[in-house]
Amino acid sequence: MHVILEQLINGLTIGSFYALIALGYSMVYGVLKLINFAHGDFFTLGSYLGYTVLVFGSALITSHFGLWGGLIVAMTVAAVSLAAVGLIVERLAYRPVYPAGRLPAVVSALGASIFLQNTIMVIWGPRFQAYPSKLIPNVHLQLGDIHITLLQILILLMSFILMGSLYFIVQKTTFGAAIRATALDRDTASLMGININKVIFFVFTLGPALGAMTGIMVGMYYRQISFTMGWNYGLKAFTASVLGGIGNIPGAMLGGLILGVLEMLGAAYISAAWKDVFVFLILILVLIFRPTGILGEKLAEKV
Amino acid sequence: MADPKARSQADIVLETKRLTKIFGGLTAVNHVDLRVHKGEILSLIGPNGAGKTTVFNVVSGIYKPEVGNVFFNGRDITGHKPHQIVSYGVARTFQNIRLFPDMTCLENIMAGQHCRGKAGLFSSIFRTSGQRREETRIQEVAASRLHQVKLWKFHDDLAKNIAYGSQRMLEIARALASDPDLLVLDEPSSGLNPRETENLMEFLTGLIETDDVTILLIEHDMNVVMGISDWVVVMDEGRKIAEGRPEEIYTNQRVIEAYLGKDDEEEEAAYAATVEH
Amino acid sequence: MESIKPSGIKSIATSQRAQILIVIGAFMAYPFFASDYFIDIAFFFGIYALLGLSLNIVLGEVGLFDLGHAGFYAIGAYTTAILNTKFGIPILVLLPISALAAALFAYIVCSPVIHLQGDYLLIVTLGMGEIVRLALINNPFDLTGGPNGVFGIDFPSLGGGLFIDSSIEFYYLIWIIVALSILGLIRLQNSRIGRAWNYIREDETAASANGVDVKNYKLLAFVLGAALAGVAGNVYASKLMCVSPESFTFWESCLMFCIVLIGGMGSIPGVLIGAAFISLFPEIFRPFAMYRMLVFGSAMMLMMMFRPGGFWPRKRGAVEFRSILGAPGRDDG
Amino acid sequence: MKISRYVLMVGVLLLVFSLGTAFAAKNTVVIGLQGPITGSWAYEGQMAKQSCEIAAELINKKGGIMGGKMIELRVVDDAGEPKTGALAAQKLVGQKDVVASVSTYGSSVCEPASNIYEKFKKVNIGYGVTAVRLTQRDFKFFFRTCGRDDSQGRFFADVVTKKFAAKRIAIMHDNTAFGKGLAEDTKGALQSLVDAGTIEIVYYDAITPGEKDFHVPLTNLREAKPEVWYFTGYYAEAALLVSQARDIGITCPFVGGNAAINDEFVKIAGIDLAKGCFMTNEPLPSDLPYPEAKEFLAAYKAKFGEIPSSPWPIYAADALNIIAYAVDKTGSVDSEVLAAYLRNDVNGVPGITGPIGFTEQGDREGVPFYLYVVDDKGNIVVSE
Repeated sequence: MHVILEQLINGLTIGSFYALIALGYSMVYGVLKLINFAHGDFFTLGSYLGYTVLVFGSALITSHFGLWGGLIVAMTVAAVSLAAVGLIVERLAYRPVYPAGRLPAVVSALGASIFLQNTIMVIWGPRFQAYPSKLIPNVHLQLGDIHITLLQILILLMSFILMGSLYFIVQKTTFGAAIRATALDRDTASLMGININKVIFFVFTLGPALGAMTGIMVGMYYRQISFTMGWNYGLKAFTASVLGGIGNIPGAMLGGLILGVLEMLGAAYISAAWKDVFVFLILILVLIFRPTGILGEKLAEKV
Repeated sequence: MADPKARSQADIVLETKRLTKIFGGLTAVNHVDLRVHKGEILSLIGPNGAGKTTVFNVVSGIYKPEVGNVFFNGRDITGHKPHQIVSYGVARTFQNIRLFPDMTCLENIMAGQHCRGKAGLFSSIFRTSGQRREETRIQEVAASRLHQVKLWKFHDDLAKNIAYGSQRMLEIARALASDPDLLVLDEPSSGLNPRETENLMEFLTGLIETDDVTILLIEHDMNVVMGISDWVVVMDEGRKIAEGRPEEIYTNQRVIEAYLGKDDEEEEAAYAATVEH
Repeated sequence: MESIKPSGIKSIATSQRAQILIVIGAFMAYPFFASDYFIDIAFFFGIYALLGLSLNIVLGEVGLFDLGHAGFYAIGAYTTAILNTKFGIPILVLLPISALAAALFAYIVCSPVIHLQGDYLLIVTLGMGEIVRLALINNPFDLTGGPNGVFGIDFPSLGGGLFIDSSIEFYYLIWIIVALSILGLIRLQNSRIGRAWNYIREDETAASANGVDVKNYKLLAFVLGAALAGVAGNVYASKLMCVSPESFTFWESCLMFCIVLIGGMGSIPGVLIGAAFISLFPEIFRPFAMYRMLVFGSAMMLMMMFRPGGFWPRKRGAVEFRSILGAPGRDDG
Repeated sequence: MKISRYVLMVGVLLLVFSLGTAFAAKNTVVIGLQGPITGSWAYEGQMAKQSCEIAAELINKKGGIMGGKMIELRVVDDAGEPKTGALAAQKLVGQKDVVASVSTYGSSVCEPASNIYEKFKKVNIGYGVTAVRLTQRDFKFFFRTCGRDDSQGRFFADVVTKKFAAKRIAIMHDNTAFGKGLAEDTKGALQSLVDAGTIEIVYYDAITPGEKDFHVPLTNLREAKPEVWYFTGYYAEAALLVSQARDIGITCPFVGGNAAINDEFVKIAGIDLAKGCFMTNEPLPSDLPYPEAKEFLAAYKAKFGEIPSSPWPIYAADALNIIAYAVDKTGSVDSEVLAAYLRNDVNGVPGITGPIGFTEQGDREGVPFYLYVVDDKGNIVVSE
């Protein structure tokens, strides 16, 4: 019995990373109906920036702010710089292309993704980088015979805090209402006095910032980062956001967690090799019966 | 114009029996019986949200009714797919124009002929003689329909680039291109200026003679309804509340209440006064 | 070489016909001026042109978001590889068979999902492409050779010991197939079927209200697209004499997607230019090594900024109907 | 349409394509090197390129070959993909002055390339390709200086299982051409022991390369309670597996295949996790006792600051050396002559990775395998 519980925690940990990144996809898609393929690379860039801050600045930072302080500094630096990168990408790659419709924007997004991925490779080199392992004491806890590490708890905690706060902003605040309104119908929203550019600004700063923080969490948790990891995580996170109902913030969270658990089930009970096939089959089945994802609202075609 | 009195049982083109369509909790169409006779213009009127367009969508196969049947020329077409229904001879237009924006006007019209062609993948690729003959026929039918609505000079322009009024007529021409027995028009005059509405009325009445077609239309413009309809059916809140010849409907108390709501005496009197102008 | 201009399609102005002949002449003469290496590059350009044309049917003509087209390409290649190595069936016989296999796979797999719209169809096709690749890696029933793939595929034989094995012969093989596909696709574009596809792309509801059986025509597009991709797989497999899952990744599907978009949706010359850009660019900029992909990514972004409609968008309205214009002119209001 | 894009397009294409004319032949012997200079194995490719440069320099310093002809290295990038592998081979074969080619890292890339070299009758020597099937195609011009998966698998079955006196063995691979090949060969080699009932394979599954989280398969592995755990994938995943295994309480010894453990592995896993991890591998550069190895590594370190971290670049250097040696001894640059010479007359020729000889099929003869272990200072030393 304990194995299933332990595997469930493993699944939820993977799922929380997917969920956090999927939020970036869903927010941008919700507001601009654009699949931001570069979002996976925002995640990688955030991770590398965190790495640089933690490795090169660690002596300086930890002495001033202590261990946890170092982490927080790294998080803020990565989040702020990725917010800036997000805006630049939106301004350069998406804004000029967007009026021409959604398909050219997909190609532009793919271009931005390759560009970012290779920029990271050129700056940090093709080799794997290792996060400093001494950062978080890797305490093994043994609850009954379930093996769980302090880091795993920390990651789960941090993910749920981030998801919770974003959920609160989007669902409960007036600005959140503006975001949801823009997601439903941009033109009417702007007619109602919602400043679309402000919403786009919010989405293209918060999304990448969230991705950056997730990148650092992944770096801390696995202690190894590579310049191509954005492509794998991005693909899975995008799948999660569609599974939950693309454009729907709670949907992205749910989709991510479910995807993590599905992967766990696939790997544990079928075979680790066939895990992804299992995940994509489930996704296709869900979409056949709920063509707009789990939480995606049924769009009745207005004839 | 069929003789209004003798709307006998024989020549019923379209008939719905106890037609009911429910969206979630809302019964948009509630047990509606409708009979359209050959060669007549029947107008379906009623306030917004009465369920008129829903009836059209059920008749043209876009929605499946929960209860009731639709018969066309005596044949039960309930629940058939839209592309089948148009091949039986029921062609329709839409409340908000749905043309093919980035295709030329001629190509738009040729869509109507689609269900009349048979050319498959093989014959299209190898351009069999049958396929070439069919293509020429499609082009000729489309061109003649374009001439019919006097839009031939736009044949090479993209549909999105022509005037709104012309787009309305282009959509009607596209529906006519499938040589229908029944033409189903959803608010054809909405958005037209008085001169264009005049032309439309003339065109529709002309159609009855030239094209041996029956017309069922949703209309809000009363002088169009009064002007060209042989029969009028009134719907309110999903139910058929009245039907009859235009003159009868015009003075029917329940119709007035449906449109103007139940209000005090003098409001009605004022309304009634306008009738005898 | 039978004339490229079939009778009866839209009348092409003489200067345009001359230009097409120039291009054909150039393509025919090219191998005699270039070294084997550059002929091979032109061969892979041909493969991407065929793949671009095949995706253009689904994405360009019908507007269906397909980001898993490499799956059909893989099915074609592996059908050829497995049947050739296990049962010795000659390659050219396998050409139609692999097209059929890919088409059948497309029919079975796409039927249940054909009703999906836009991005949901995109993620489902993406999923299908990944399922195909992962299944190939995991070597079901010991057929696909797992990550090593299948090796020892023969060259296409013309019978009597005559083989297509040199670069020049492969070059002509692929470009004759591309030319025939273009011929067929142009005719389809100007046929009732091509128009039906475009009606679906423009407005699905209006298309079905005008007699287009939307479900079947979408499936037809997928099936035809898959068949062409299967043919590309067959030629690719016999050229490399081995196939492995690494050649059919999600990235290949993205490249095909970009070929159609960069070239111009629904435009055959556009797709050819898109294929040229996608296949030649990395090769020409090979010396840039590390920075090659950097430039490639920015080129994609710039291309979409300045030519969102594609490098050579499809010109509509150039359709003159001699038979109609000839009819007695009826003046109209 | 004005004189339009058609003509313009064709003109540009023709111009670009005809750039590739061959250069005038100088009095050098040109040896090609094809490797993953870019792509996911860029790190291996770059080290191989540097090793071949050093090998060529050492030969040229000693007066070159064939009475003073200098070795010229011509490098082509194949980005670690099958299609570009074939293109790179075509490029080298097309340049008539290229005598032979050191061809590439990664079995699925080398295969299409070797097909082309065979068709154009050009000697090509693989340096990072261990898939057994490459030498089962009775090719006349294909050789390899590195070992094969099956010999490493036999080494694991004979030596490693006895060392740990292990009854329950877990094998995990990464579904790559190399990883799966080695896992299957090891399983094959263990089959006799399994039939005899002395050992039992309690876990045999693959992880997906490029991923980070392996807690789920590792939990399954722990439940299988193996006594020895053999991972045949690459060092990136190996480091992740080891750290996550310790997290969830797997204590059995970890043995990696010959691509699993290098200084990157130690850096990522950290010394306290890496120490005590074993690896079956051909002799690492640092352990090569041969004088040629000392000389090569000194020159390499002098120029690049550190010696190569994996055996494959060294095999590339040896491939170049043996080509130069064959050209020098036969005095000819004709591939038919060179191929016959390499197959029949080369055995025991002193090389950086030990005496070089080729079997009838082109495989490297007598590649010894050692069991390495990471010591507590993080160095990889021979443990047996």
